[in-house]
Amino acid sequence: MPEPPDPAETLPDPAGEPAAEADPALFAHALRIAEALIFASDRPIAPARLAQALPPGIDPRAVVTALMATTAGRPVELVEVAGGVAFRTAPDLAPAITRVVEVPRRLPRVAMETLAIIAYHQPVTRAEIEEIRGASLSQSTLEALLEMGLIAPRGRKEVPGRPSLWGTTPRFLEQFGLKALTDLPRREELVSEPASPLSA
Amino acid sequence: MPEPPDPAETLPDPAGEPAAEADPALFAHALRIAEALIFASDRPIAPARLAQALPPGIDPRAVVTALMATTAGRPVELVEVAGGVAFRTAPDLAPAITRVVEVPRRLPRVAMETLAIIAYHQPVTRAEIEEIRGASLSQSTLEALLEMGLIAPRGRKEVPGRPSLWGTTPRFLEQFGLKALTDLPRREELVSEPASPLSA
Amino acid sequence: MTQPVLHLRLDGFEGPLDLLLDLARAQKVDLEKISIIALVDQFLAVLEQARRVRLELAADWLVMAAWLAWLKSRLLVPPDPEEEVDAEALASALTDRLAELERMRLAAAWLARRDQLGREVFGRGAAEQLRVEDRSGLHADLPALLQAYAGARRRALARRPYTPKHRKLWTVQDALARLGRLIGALPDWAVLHRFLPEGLTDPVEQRAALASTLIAALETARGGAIELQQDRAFGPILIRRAAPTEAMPDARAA
Repeated sequence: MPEPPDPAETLPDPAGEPAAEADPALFAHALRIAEALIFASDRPIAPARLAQALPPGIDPRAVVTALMATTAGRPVELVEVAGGVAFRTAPDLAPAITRVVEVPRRLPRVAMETLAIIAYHQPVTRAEIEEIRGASLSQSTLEALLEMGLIAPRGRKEVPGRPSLWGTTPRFLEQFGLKALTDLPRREELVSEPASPLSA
Repeated sequence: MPEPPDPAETLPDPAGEPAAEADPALFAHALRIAEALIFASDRPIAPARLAQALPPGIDPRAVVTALMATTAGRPVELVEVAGGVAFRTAPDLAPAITRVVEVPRRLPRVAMETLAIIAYHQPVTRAEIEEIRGASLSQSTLEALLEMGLIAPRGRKEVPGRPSLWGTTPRFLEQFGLKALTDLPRREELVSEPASPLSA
Repeated sequence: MTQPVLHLRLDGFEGPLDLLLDLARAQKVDLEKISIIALVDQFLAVLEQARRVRLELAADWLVMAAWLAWLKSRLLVPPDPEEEVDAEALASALTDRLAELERMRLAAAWLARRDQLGREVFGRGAAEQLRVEDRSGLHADLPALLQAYAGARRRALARRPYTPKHRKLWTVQDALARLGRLIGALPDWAVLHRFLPEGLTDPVEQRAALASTLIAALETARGGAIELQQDRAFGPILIRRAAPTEAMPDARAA
């Protein structure tokens, strides 16, 4: 006994006629159009937009349902996304087709200078870094260096406030291709400091 | 009697081993990867990029051949274009698609002629294009071709004034569905064509 | 009534070569076999008619007309062996130009007949991002680190002369008071540096404090409250509370 058509299915039919069995050849053609259109569109295709391209009398939702069934499990599947349907490559293939591109970050100047001062003056407090750079230092710069594993706390200085002392890490040596901190050129080779033997 | 493999077919095998039958499951997986990779991109995929994504030991050309065979006649077909492969909608579906997807305007005759001259005479200066056409070329025509990505500067000609040289781009090949510039008809073939296009 | 039509037609041509090609086609023969003389006559006739409609004509049309008239005259007279330019060669160069323009027209038409991307065939409209950016790496090398250090120091030092800093110098009185306070808790020899005030980072202030502390220590030692010891020149200066019960060989040395 044929079931009565689902009223919800017939709603989008512009002519309002009952959802008669579509001509199979016409439906196959509609499937072809839908596949090509969804492929070519730069955004998800909503049923209303799909209907514009389909032959009259074809229910776009029936076409979408059929297309979803045929592409399920295929390398490219029809999926519902915000605003309609779109083709997406199967998630299991992502590792094979994506290419990881290394985009190394560049350290901002303040961070680079802070790192260099820590390397040469460690263990050193934030106040001392500020003194050496002659400029104030934001906590976020230290935190960024800490997060990248280039510096680590080295206890606290026994002065009022007990500020943290900072030093470089093995990761720092690795990043700059150093075997040991003693591989760093001497400070005097880099910059001629005014005579201050006490600070040596 | 099985025929010996065509030597031309086996040549590109990087390992130089005989074109052994690949493991069918592995080959099927390679087909899935290739389909997803080519489908995901809006630009043609070069053989080298395809080979990167495929499991080792799989000949990318065998995969492309198989994929072309399975997608031939489908609404979205695999085609060779601009030195790679890409999926393209079947031309017979264009009328339905263009009801929904916006289509750019056709290039005016002047732009098409200029493009043809650049394609056949590249690298070529603007003055040389004007010489061939026997008419001055407006800057807007060159700019339109440039904006569409069909032409690109190819250095400068070492003559007084050092004018820019122009050539076509991979995008040009894509636009007209050409595998390479050698797909353009040879000059002799152009003249032997029917006389109808004179009025074009 | 034909004149305005002609006027409009001339405007429709893209330069003299365009018109010449059109006239050559009208001869309905292979471009290689066209009659240049007939072509010149037709071109001049068209131009003459156009000039009757309006006197001004673009310069390139007139240049072409003059050149063609000259070419025709050379073609009509028997070839002169003394002549530098060969009229036949010029005529064939013109034919070649027309043939090339014709070929480029055909090439443009060939391109125009092809299925074009975005018109007759379509590619993937919404490409998927296949690039995953790994930003965990760091772009920094040793030269950059050293440059940063040198740059920071140079700037800090350069700034100094312009912003003379108020120095709070550690006086001998300050040092005497501090020494007196700390000496009581001193169990054994301790280096003089330990008696410097804390928190001094400025090298000059550190040096001044060291000097005043040394003077204070000498003063206190003279009073007999402490002993001082230095094993060698520029060696560390040691301090301890005076122990009257002990023999003091070191005191002599100091």
